[in-house]
Amino acid sequence: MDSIRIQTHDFNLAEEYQFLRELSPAVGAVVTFTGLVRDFELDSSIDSLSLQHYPGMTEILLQEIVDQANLRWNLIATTVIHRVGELLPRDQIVFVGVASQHRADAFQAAQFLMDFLKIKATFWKQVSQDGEHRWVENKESDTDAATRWDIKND
Amino acid sequence: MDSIRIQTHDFNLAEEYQFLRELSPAVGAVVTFTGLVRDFELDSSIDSLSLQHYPGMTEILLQEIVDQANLRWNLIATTVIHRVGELLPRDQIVFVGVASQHRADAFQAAQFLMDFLKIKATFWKQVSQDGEHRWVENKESDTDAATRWDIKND
Amino acid sequence: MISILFFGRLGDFAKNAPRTVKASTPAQIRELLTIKHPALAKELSQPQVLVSVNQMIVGWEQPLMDGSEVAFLPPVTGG
Amino acid sequence: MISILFFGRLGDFAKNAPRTVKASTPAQIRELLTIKHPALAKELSQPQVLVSVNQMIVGWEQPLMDGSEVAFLPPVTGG
Repeated sequence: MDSIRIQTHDFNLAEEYQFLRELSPAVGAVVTFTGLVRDFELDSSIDSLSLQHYPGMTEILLQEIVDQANLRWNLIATTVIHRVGELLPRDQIVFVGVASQHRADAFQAAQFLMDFLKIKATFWKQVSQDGEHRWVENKESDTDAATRWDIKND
Repeated sequence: MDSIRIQTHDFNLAEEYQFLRELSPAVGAVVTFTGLVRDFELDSSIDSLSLQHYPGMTEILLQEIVDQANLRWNLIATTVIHRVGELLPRDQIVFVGVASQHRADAFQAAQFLMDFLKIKATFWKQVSQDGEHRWVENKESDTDAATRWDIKND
Repeated sequence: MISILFFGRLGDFAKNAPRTVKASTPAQIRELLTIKHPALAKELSQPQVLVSVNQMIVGWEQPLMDGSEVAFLPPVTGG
Repeated sequence: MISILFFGRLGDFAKNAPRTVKASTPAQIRELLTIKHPALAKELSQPQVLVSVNQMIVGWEQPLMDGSEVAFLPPVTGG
Protein backbone atom coordinates (compact mmCIF):
# COMPACT_ATOMS: atom_id res chain seq x y z
CA MET A 1 0.00 0.00 0.00
CA ASP A 2 2.57 2.54 -1.07
CA SER A 3 1.77 5.98 -2.34
CA ILE A 4 4.21 8.32 -4.06
CA ARG A 5 3.04 11.79 -5.01
CA ILE A 6 4.78 14.82 -6.49
CA GLN A 7 2.53 17.84 -6.39
CA THR A 8 2.48 21.61 -6.34
CA HIS A 9 -0.34 21.83 -3.77
CA ASP A 10 0.05 21.41 -0.04
CA PHE A 11 -0.59 18.16 1.84
CA ASN A 12 -2.53 17.48 5.01
CA LEU A 13 -0.59 15.52 7.60
CA ALA A 14 -3.74 14.58 9.52
CA GLU A 15 -5.27 12.92 6.43
CA GLU A 16 -2.07 11.08 5.59
CA TYR A 17 -1.74 9.83 9.16
CA GLN A 18 -5.39 8.77 9.30
CA PHE A 19 -4.98 6.74 6.11
CA LEU A 20 -1.88 4.93 7.42
CA ARG A 21 -3.40 4.34 10.82
CA GLU A 22 -6.63 2.85 9.53
CA LEU A 23 -5.16 0.54 6.90
CA SER A 24 -5.06 -2.51 9.14
CA PRO A 25 -5.68 -3.54 12.76
CA ALA A 26 -2.09 -4.85 12.72
CA VAL A 27 -0.71 -1.29 12.57
CA GLY A 28 1.08 -0.70 15.87
CA ALA A 29 3.35 2.17 14.88
CA VAL A 30 3.12 5.15 12.57
CA VAL A 31 6.12 7.42 12.04
CA THR A 32 5.78 10.64 10.08
CA PHE A 33 8.46 13.01 8.92
CA THR A 34 7.63 16.46 7.62
CA GLY A 35 10.18 18.79 6.12
CA LEU A 36 9.43 22.51 6.25
CA VAL A 37 10.98 25.52 4.52
CA ARG A 38 13.18 27.24 7.07
CA ASP A 39 13.52 31.00 6.88
CA PHE A 40 17.31 30.87 6.68
CA GLU A 41 19.84 29.50 4.20
CA LEU A 42 23.57 30.06 4.82
CA ASP A 43 22.87 32.62 7.57
CA SER A 44 20.77 34.82 5.33
CA SER A 45 16.98 34.95 5.42
CA ILE A 46 15.19 33.69 2.33
CA ASP A 47 12.19 35.14 0.50
CA SER A 48 11.07 31.98 -1.24
CA LEU A 49 12.08 28.61 -2.56
CA SER A 50 11.50 27.15 -6.00
CA LEU A 51 11.56 23.40 -6.50
CA GLN A 52 12.24 21.86 -9.86
CA HIS A 53 12.15 18.14 -10.64
CA TYR A 54 12.48 15.71 -13.52
CA PRO A 55 8.91 14.50 -14.10
CA GLY A 56 8.73 10.76 -14.64
CA MET A 57 12.25 10.03 -13.48
CA THR A 58 11.63 11.37 -9.98
CA GLU A 59 8.72 8.97 -9.51
CA ILE A 60 10.84 6.05 -10.74
CA LEU A 61 13.65 6.90 -8.34
CA LEU A 62 11.30 7.35 -5.38
CA GLN A 63 9.65 4.02 -6.16
CA GLU A 64 13.08 2.35 -6.14
CA ILE A 65 13.79 3.81 -2.70
CA VAL A 66 10.40 2.68 -1.37
CA ASP A 67 11.00 -0.79 -2.83
CA GLN A 68 14.36 -0.96 -1.06
CA ALA A 69 12.71 0.01 2.23
CA ASN A 70 10.10 -2.72 1.79
CA LEU A 71 12.84 -5.29 1.21
CA ARG A 72 14.73 -4.22 4.31
CA TRP A 73 11.91 -3.75 6.81
CA ASN A 74 8.55 -5.23 7.62
CA LEU A 75 6.23 -2.40 6.58
CA ILE A 76 2.47 -2.20 6.19
CA ALA A 77 2.37 1.01 4.15
CA THR A 78 4.50 3.92 3.04
CA THR A 79 3.56 7.37 1.78
CA VAL A 80 6.00 9.79 0.18
CA ILE A 81 4.88 13.27 -0.90
CA HIS A 82 7.17 15.92 -2.32
CA ARG A 83 6.04 19.36 -3.36
CA VAL A 84 7.44 21.23 -6.35
CA GLY A 85 7.04 24.79 -7.58
CA GLU A 86 7.11 27.97 -5.50
CA LEU A 87 7.24 27.66 -1.71
CA LEU A 88 7.50 30.18 1.11
CA PRO A 89 9.21 29.99 4.50
CA ARG A 90 7.26 27.70 6.88
CA ASP A 91 5.61 25.83 4.00
CA GLN A 92 5.61 22.05 4.05
CA ILE A 93 7.98 20.56 1.43
CA VAL A 94 8.14 16.84 1.99
CA PHE A 95 6.25 14.14 3.87
CA VAL A 96 7.25 10.57 4.62
CA GLY A 97 4.85 8.35 6.56
CA VAL A 98 5.40 4.71 7.46
CA ALA A 99 3.03 2.27 9.16
CA SER A 100 4.31 -1.00 10.60
CA GLN A 101 3.58 -3.48 13.35
CA HIS A 102 6.62 -2.58 15.42
CA ARG A 103 8.20 0.81 15.95
CA ALA A 104 11.76 -0.01 14.92
CA ASP A 105 10.68 -0.80 11.34
CA ALA A 106 8.74 2.43 10.93
CA PHE A 107 11.50 4.59 12.44
CA GLN A 108 14.28 3.01 10.42
CA ALA A 109 12.36 3.00 7.15
CA ALA A 110 11.27 6.64 7.47
CA GLN A 111 14.84 7.72 8.11
CA PHE A 112 16.14 5.59 5.25
CA LEU A 113 13.54 7.01 2.85
CA MET A 114 14.51 10.57 3.72
CA ASP A 115 18.24 9.88 3.52
CA PHE A 116 17.96 8.42 0.04
CA LEU A 117 15.36 10.87 -1.20
CA LYS A 118 17.90 13.58 -0.33
CA ILE A 119 20.72 12.15 -2.39
CA LYS A 120 18.90 10.23 -5.15
CA ALA A 121 15.62 11.84 -6.12
CA THR A 122 15.81 14.36 -8.97
CA PHE A 123 14.74 17.55 -7.19
CA TRP A 124 16.60 20.85 -7.32
CA LYS A 125 16.05 23.78 -4.99
CA GLN A 126 16.53 27.40 -5.90
CA VAL A 127 16.30 30.06 -3.20
CA SER A 128 15.37 33.66 -3.67
CA GLN A 129 17.29 35.96 -1.32
CA ASP A 130 17.22 39.76 -1.58
CA GLY A 131 15.82 39.55 -5.10
CA GLU A 132 18.57 37.17 -6.24
CA HIS A 133 18.01 33.57 -7.34
CA ARG A 134 20.56 30.97 -6.36
CA TRP A 135 20.62 27.19 -6.78
CA VAL A 136 21.14 25.44 -3.48
CA GLU A 137 24.36 23.43 -3.17
CA ASN A 138 24.11 19.82 -2.07
CA LYS A 139 25.35 19.05 1.43
CA GLU A 140 28.09 16.62 2.24
CA SER A 141 26.20 15.73 5.42
CA ASP A 142 23.42 14.29 3.25
CA THR A 143 25.82 12.02 1.39
CA ASP A 144 27.26 10.95 4.74
CA ALA A 145 23.79 10.23 6.17
CA ALA A 146 23.05 7.80 3.35
CA THR A 147 26.31 5.89 3.59
CA ARG A 148 25.41 4.38 6.95
CA TRP A 149 22.75 2.20 5.30
CA ASP A 150 25.47 0.16 3.61
CA ILE A 151 24.03 0.37 0.15
CA LYS A 152 26.35 0.90 -2.77
CA ASN A 153 25.88 4.53 -3.68
CA ASP A 154 26.43 4.26 -7.44
CA MET B 1 9.16 24.03 24.86
CA ASP B 2 8.58 20.53 26.12
CA SER B 3 5.22 19.08 26.99
CA ILE B 4 4.63 15.84 28.88
CA ARG B 5 1.09 14.63 29.37
CA ILE B 6 -0.42 11.50 30.87
CA GLN B 7 -4.13 11.33 30.19
CA THR B 8 -7.09 9.00 29.83
CA HIS B 9 -8.57 10.87 26.86
CA ASP B 10 -7.43 10.56 23.28
CA PHE B 11 -5.01 12.94 21.58
CA ASN B 12 -5.17 14.64 18.20
CA LEU B 13 -2.04 14.19 16.10
CA ALA B 14 -2.97 17.07 13.80
CA GLU B 15 -3.10 19.53 16.71
CA GLU B 16 0.14 18.28 18.19
CA TYR B 17 1.87 18.54 14.82
CA GLN B 18 0.49 22.02 14.19
CA PHE B 19 1.82 23.21 17.56
CA LEU B 20 5.32 21.85 16.87
CA ARG B 21 5.39 23.15 13.33
CA GLU B 22 4.36 26.68 14.21
CA LEU B 23 6.64 27.20 17.21
CA SER B 24 9.41 28.85 15.25
CA PRO B 25 10.39 29.71 11.66
CA ALA B 26 13.59 27.75 12.35
CA VAL B 27 11.67 24.44 12.45
CA GLY B 28 12.83 22.46 9.43
CA ALA B 29 11.84 18.96 10.54
CA VAL B 30 9.02 17.43 12.56
CA VAL B 31 9.03 13.73 13.38
CA THR B 32 6.01 12.13 15.00
CA PHE B 33 5.64 8.65 16.40
CA THR B 34 2.25 7.23 17.29
CA GLY B 35 1.78 3.89 18.99
CA LEU B 36 -1.55 2.12 18.46
CA VAL B 37 -3.21 -0.83 20.18
CA ARG B 38 -2.78 -3.81 17.89
CA ASP B 39 -5.50 -6.42 17.83
CA PHE B 40 -3.11 -9.25 18.63
CA GLU B 41 -0.89 -10.17 21.56
CA LEU B 42 1.03 -13.45 21.51
CA ASP B 43 -0.93 -14.73 18.48
CA SER B 44 -4.27 -14.31 20.22
CA SER B 45 -6.68 -11.46 19.52
CA ILE B 46 -7.30 -9.06 22.36
CA ASP B 47 -10.55 -7.50 23.57
CA SER B 48 -9.06 -4.53 25.36
CA LEU B 49 -6.04 -3.10 27.07
CA SER B 50 -5.80 -1.50 30.47
CA LEU B 51 -2.93 0.85 31.25
CA GLN B 52 -1.85 1.55 34.81
CA HIS B 53 0.86 4.01 35.83
CA TYR B 54 2.48 5.49 38.92
CA PRO B 55 1.14 9.06 39.04
CA GLY B 56 3.83 11.58 39.82
CA MET B 57 6.74 9.24 39.29
CA THR B 58 5.88 8.62 35.63
CA GLU B 59 6.02 12.35 34.91
CA ILE B 60 9.39 12.63 36.68
CA LEU B 61 10.84 9.75 34.67
CA LEU B 62 9.51 11.08 31.36
CA GLN B 63 10.96 14.50 32.14
CA GLU B 64 14.35 12.88 32.77
CA ILE B 65 14.20 11.16 29.39
CA VAL B 66 13.21 14.40 27.63
CA ASP B 67 16.04 16.24 29.43
CA GLN B 68 18.50 13.59 28.22
CA ALA B 69 17.26 14.03 24.65
CA ASN B 70 17.70 17.80 24.88
CA LEU B 71 21.27 17.33 26.07
CA ARG B 72 22.10 14.97 23.25
CA TRP B 73 20.41 16.67 20.30
CA ASN B 74 19.62 20.13 19.07
CA LEU B 75 15.84 20.22 19.51
CA ILE B 76 13.33 23.03 19.29
CA ALA B 77 10.46 21.25 21.05
CA THR B 78 9.34 17.85 22.25
CA THR B 79 5.89 16.51 23.09
CA VAL B 80 5.25 13.21 24.87
CA ILE B 81 1.71 11.99 25.49
CA HIS B 82 0.83 8.64 27.04
CA ARG B 83 -2.69 7.44 27.63
CA VAL B 84 -3.74 5.39 30.65
CA GLY B 85 -6.94 3.56 31.53
CA GLU B 86 -9.04 1.38 29.25
CA LEU B 87 -8.14 1.18 25.56
CA LEU B 88 -9.49 -0.80 22.64
CA PRO B 89 -7.76 -2.26 19.59
CA ARG B 90 -6.82 0.50 17.12
CA ASP B 91 -6.82 3.17 19.83
CA GLN B 92 -3.89 5.53 20.07
CA ILE B 93 -1.69 4.82 23.13
CA VAL B 94 1.38 6.99 22.88
CA PHE B 95 2.62 10.01 20.95
CA VAL B 96 6.11 11.43 20.63
CA GLY B 97 6.65 14.54 18.51
CA VAL B 98 9.94 16.33 17.98
CA ALA B 99 10.66 19.56 16.12
CA SER B 100 14.20 20.54 15.15
CA GLN B 101 16.14 22.46 12.54
CA HIS B 102 17.61 19.38 10.89
CA ARG B 103 16.04 15.99 10.37
CA ALA B 104 18.70 13.83 12.00
CA ASP B 105 18.08 15.42 15.42
CA ALA B 106 14.32 14.92 15.27
CA PHE B 107 14.58 11.32 14.06
CA GLN B 108 17.20 10.31 16.60
CA ALA B 109 15.51 12.04 19.52
CA ALA B 110 12.07 10.58 18.76
CA GLN B 111 13.52 7.08 18.61
CA PHE B 112 15.52 7.63 21.79
CA LEU B 113 12.46 8.94 23.64
CA MET B 114 10.42 5.88 22.67
CA ASP B 115 13.22 3.44 23.50
CA PHE B 116 13.64 4.83 27.00
CA LEU B 117 9.95 5.39 27.63
CA LYS B 118 9.54 1.67 26.95
CA ILE B 119 12.06 0.53 29.54
CA LYS B 120 12.00 3.35 32.11
CA ALA B 121 8.58 4.94 32.43
CA THR B 122 6.29 3.42 35.06
CA PHE B 123 3.45 2.12 32.91
CA TRP B 124 2.01 -1.39 33.06
CA LYS B 125 -0.23 -2.97 30.45
CA GLN B 126 -2.89 -5.54 31.15
CA VAL B 127 -4.67 -7.24 28.24
CA SER B 128 -8.11 -8.74 28.29
CA GLN B 129 -8.32 -11.84 26.09
CA ASP B 130 -11.36 -14.16 26.04
CA GLY B 131 -12.60 -12.67 29.31
CA GLU B 132 -9.26 -13.23 31.05
CA HIS B 133 -6.99 -10.47 32.31
CA ARG B 134 -3.26 -10.87 31.94
CA TRP B 135 -0.37 -8.52 32.65
CA VAL B 136 1.83 -8.06 29.62
CA GLU B 137 5.42 -9.33 29.99
CA ASN B 138 8.22 -6.94 29.14
CA LYS B 139 10.14 -7.65 25.95
CA GLU B 140 13.83 -8.32 25.76
CA SER B 141 13.86 -6.50 22.41
CA ASP B 142 12.92 -3.29 24.23
CA THR B 143 15.86 -3.60 26.60
CA ASP B 144 18.10 -4.27 23.61
CA ALA B 145 16.76 -1.26 21.73
CA ALA B 146 17.74 1.06 24.58
CA THR B 147 21.26 -0.29 25.00
CA ARG B 148 22.42 1.12 21.67
CA TRP B 149 22.21 4.67 23.03
CA ASP B 150 25.20 3.99 25.31
CA ILE B 151 23.56 5.22 28.48
CA LYS B 152 24.12 3.34 31.70
CA ASN B 153 20.90 1.43 32.22
CA ASP B 154 20.80 1.53 36.02
CA MET C 1 4.49 4.76 59.25
CA ILE C 2 5.58 3.90 55.73
CA SER C 3 3.00 3.76 52.91
CA ILE C 4 3.48 1.02 50.36
CA LEU C 5 2.30 0.68 46.75
CA PHE C 6 2.25 -2.35 44.47
CA PHE C 7 2.05 -1.95 40.70
CA GLY C 8 1.28 -4.20 37.74
CA ARG C 9 1.11 -7.90 38.49
CA LEU C 10 2.36 -7.28 42.03
CA GLY C 11 -1.00 -5.65 42.73
CA ASP C 12 -2.75 -8.98 42.07
CA PHE C 13 -0.62 -10.68 44.73
CA ALA C 14 -1.08 -7.80 47.16
CA LYS C 15 -4.88 -7.68 47.31
CA ASN C 16 -4.99 -8.42 51.05
CA ALA C 17 -1.60 -7.01 51.96
CA PRO C 18 -1.25 -3.97 54.22
CA ARG C 19 -0.76 -0.54 52.64
CA THR C 20 1.05 0.92 55.64
CA VAL C 21 3.82 -0.68 57.63
CA LYS C 22 6.61 0.07 60.09
CA ALA C 23 10.00 -0.75 58.62
CA SER C 24 13.45 0.76 58.23
CA THR C 25 14.30 -0.49 54.71
CA PRO C 26 12.41 -1.81 51.67
CA ALA C 27 14.14 -5.16 52.24
CA GLN C 28 12.61 -5.25 55.69
CA ILE C 29 9.13 -4.65 54.28
CA ARG C 30 9.60 -7.63 52.00
CA GLU C 31 10.81 -9.64 54.97
CA LEU C 32 7.76 -8.68 57.04
CA LEU C 33 5.41 -9.73 54.22
CA THR C 34 6.92 -13.22 54.06
CA ILE C 35 4.86 -14.46 57.01
CA LYS C 36 1.31 -13.56 56.02
CA HIS C 37 1.82 -12.99 52.27
CA PRO C 38 4.40 -15.54 51.12
CA ALA C 39 3.32 -15.49 47.45
CA LEU C 40 3.66 -11.70 47.33
CA ALA C 41 7.03 -11.78 49.12
CA LYS C 42 8.24 -14.36 46.60
CA GLU C 43 7.19 -12.09 43.72
CA LEU C 44 9.00 -9.15 45.33
CA SER C 45 12.17 -11.25 45.39
CA GLN C 46 12.23 -11.56 41.59
CA PRO C 47 15.44 -9.86 40.45
CA GLN C 48 13.58 -7.66 37.91
CA VAL C 49 11.44 -6.03 40.60
CA LEU C 50 12.62 -2.49 41.39
CA VAL C 51 11.85 -0.46 44.44
CA SER C 52 11.36 3.29 44.74
CA VAL C 53 11.24 5.54 47.78
CA ASN C 54 9.41 8.83 47.37
CA GLN C 55 9.34 8.21 43.61
CA MET C 56 13.05 7.63 43.19
CA ILE C 57 14.49 4.25 42.27
CA VAL C 58 16.71 3.12 45.19
CA GLY C 59 18.44 0.03 46.54
CA TRP C 60 16.65 -2.41 48.85
CA GLU C 61 18.70 -1.25 51.84
CA GLN C 62 17.72 2.43 51.47
CA PRO C 63 16.91 3.78 54.97
CA LEU C 64 13.25 4.80 55.29
CA MET C 65 11.88 7.72 57.22
CA ASP C 66 8.45 8.11 58.75
CA GLY C 67 6.05 9.11 55.95
CA SER C 68 8.14 7.61 53.15
CA GLU C 69 6.26 6.24 50.13
CA VAL C 70 7.69 2.91 49.02
CA ALA C 71 6.62 1.40 45.70
CA PHE C 72 7.34 -2.04 44.28
CA LEU C 73 7.71 -1.95 40.51
CA PRO C 74 7.66 -4.96 38.19
CA PRO C 75 9.24 -4.51 34.73
CA VAL C 76 7.44 -1.67 32.95
CA THR C 77 5.45 -2.32 29.77
CA GLY C 78 4.28 1.07 28.50
CA GLY C 79 4.58 2.59 25.06
CA MET D 1 17.39 13.01 -33.12
CA ILE D 2 18.20 12.99 -29.44
CA SER D 3 16.30 15.29 -27.09
CA ILE D 4 18.31 16.84 -24.30
CA LEU D 5 17.31 18.25 -20.91
CA PHE D 6 19.26 20.37 -18.45
CA PHE D 7 18.26 20.58 -14.77
CA GLY D 8 19.05 22.81 -11.83
CA ARG D 9 21.95 25.21 -12.33
CA LEU D 10 22.77 23.58 -15.68
CA GLY D 11 19.56 25.09 -17.01
CA ASP D 12 20.96 28.60 -16.38
CA PHE D 13 23.98 27.79 -18.56
CA ALA D 14 21.84 26.16 -21.25
CA LYS D 15 19.43 29.00 -21.97
CA ASN D 16 20.54 29.25 -25.62
CA ALA D 17 21.67 25.67 -26.08
CA PRO D 18 19.88 23.33 -28.49
CA ARG D 19 17.29 20.91 -27.07
CA THR D 20 17.73 18.36 -29.85
CA VAL D 21 20.97 17.06 -31.26
CA LYS D 22 22.49 14.25 -33.27
CA ALA D 23 24.96 12.25 -31.23
CA SER D 24 25.85 8.67 -30.44
CA THR D 25 26.79 9.07 -26.73
CA PRO D 26 26.18 11.62 -23.95
CA ALA D 27 29.92 12.33 -23.98
CA GLN D 28 29.60 13.29 -27.62
CA ILE D 29 26.77 15.71 -26.84
CA ARG D 30 29.02 17.41 -24.31
CA GLU D 31 31.78 17.52 -26.89
CA LEU D 32 29.47 19.10 -29.49
CA LEU D 33 28.42 21.79 -27.01
CA THR D 34 32.03 22.84 -26.36
CA ILE D 35 32.20 24.96 -29.49
CA LYS D 36 29.16 27.22 -29.15
CA HIS D 37 28.45 26.79 -25.43
CA PRO D 38 31.83 26.48 -23.71
CA ALA D 39 30.55 27.57 -20.27
CA LEU D 40 27.81 24.92 -20.37
CA ALA D 41 30.22 22.24 -21.59
CA LYS D 42 32.56 23.10 -18.74
CA GLU D 43 29.71 22.73 -16.24
CA LEU D 44 28.79 19.35 -17.76
CA SER D 45 32.37 18.20 -17.16
CA GLN D 46 32.06 18.64 -13.39
CA PRO D 47 32.54 15.18 -11.87
CA GLN D 48 29.30 15.44 -9.82
CA VAL D 49 27.14 15.86 -12.93
CA LEU D 50 25.26 12.68 -13.78
CA VAL D 51 23.67 11.75 -17.06
CA SER D 52 20.51 9.77 -17.69
CA VAL D 53 19.18 8.20 -20.86
CA ASN D 54 15.46 7.57 -20.97
CA GLN D 55 15.29 8.32 -17.24
CA MET D 56 17.96 5.84 -16.21
CA ILE D 57 21.31 6.92 -14.82
CA VAL D 58 23.99 5.69 -17.26
CA GLY D 59 27.66 6.18 -18.09
CA TRP D 60 28.81 8.93 -20.45
CA GLU D 61 29.65 6.38 -23.16
CA GLN D 62 26.13 4.85 -23.20
CA PRO D 63 25.13 4.37 -26.89
CA LEU D 64 22.15 6.52 -27.86
CA MET D 65 19.33 5.59 -30.18
CA ASP D 66 17.15 7.86 -32.25
CA GLY D 67 14.50 9.31 -29.96
CA SER D 68 16.50 8.88 -26.78
CA GLU D 69 15.95 11.42 -24.00
CA VAL D 70 19.23 12.52 -22.47
CA ALA D 71 19.23 14.54 -19.25
CA PHE D 72 22.13 16.24 -17.50
CA LEU D 73 21.70 16.22 -13.73
CA PRO D 74 23.63 18.32 -11.23
CA PRO D 75 23.71 17.08 -7.61
CA VAL D 76 20.14 16.83 -6.34
CA THR D 77 18.92 19.03 -3.48
CA GLY D 78 15.39 17.90 -2.67
CA GLY D 79 13.85 17.00 0.65
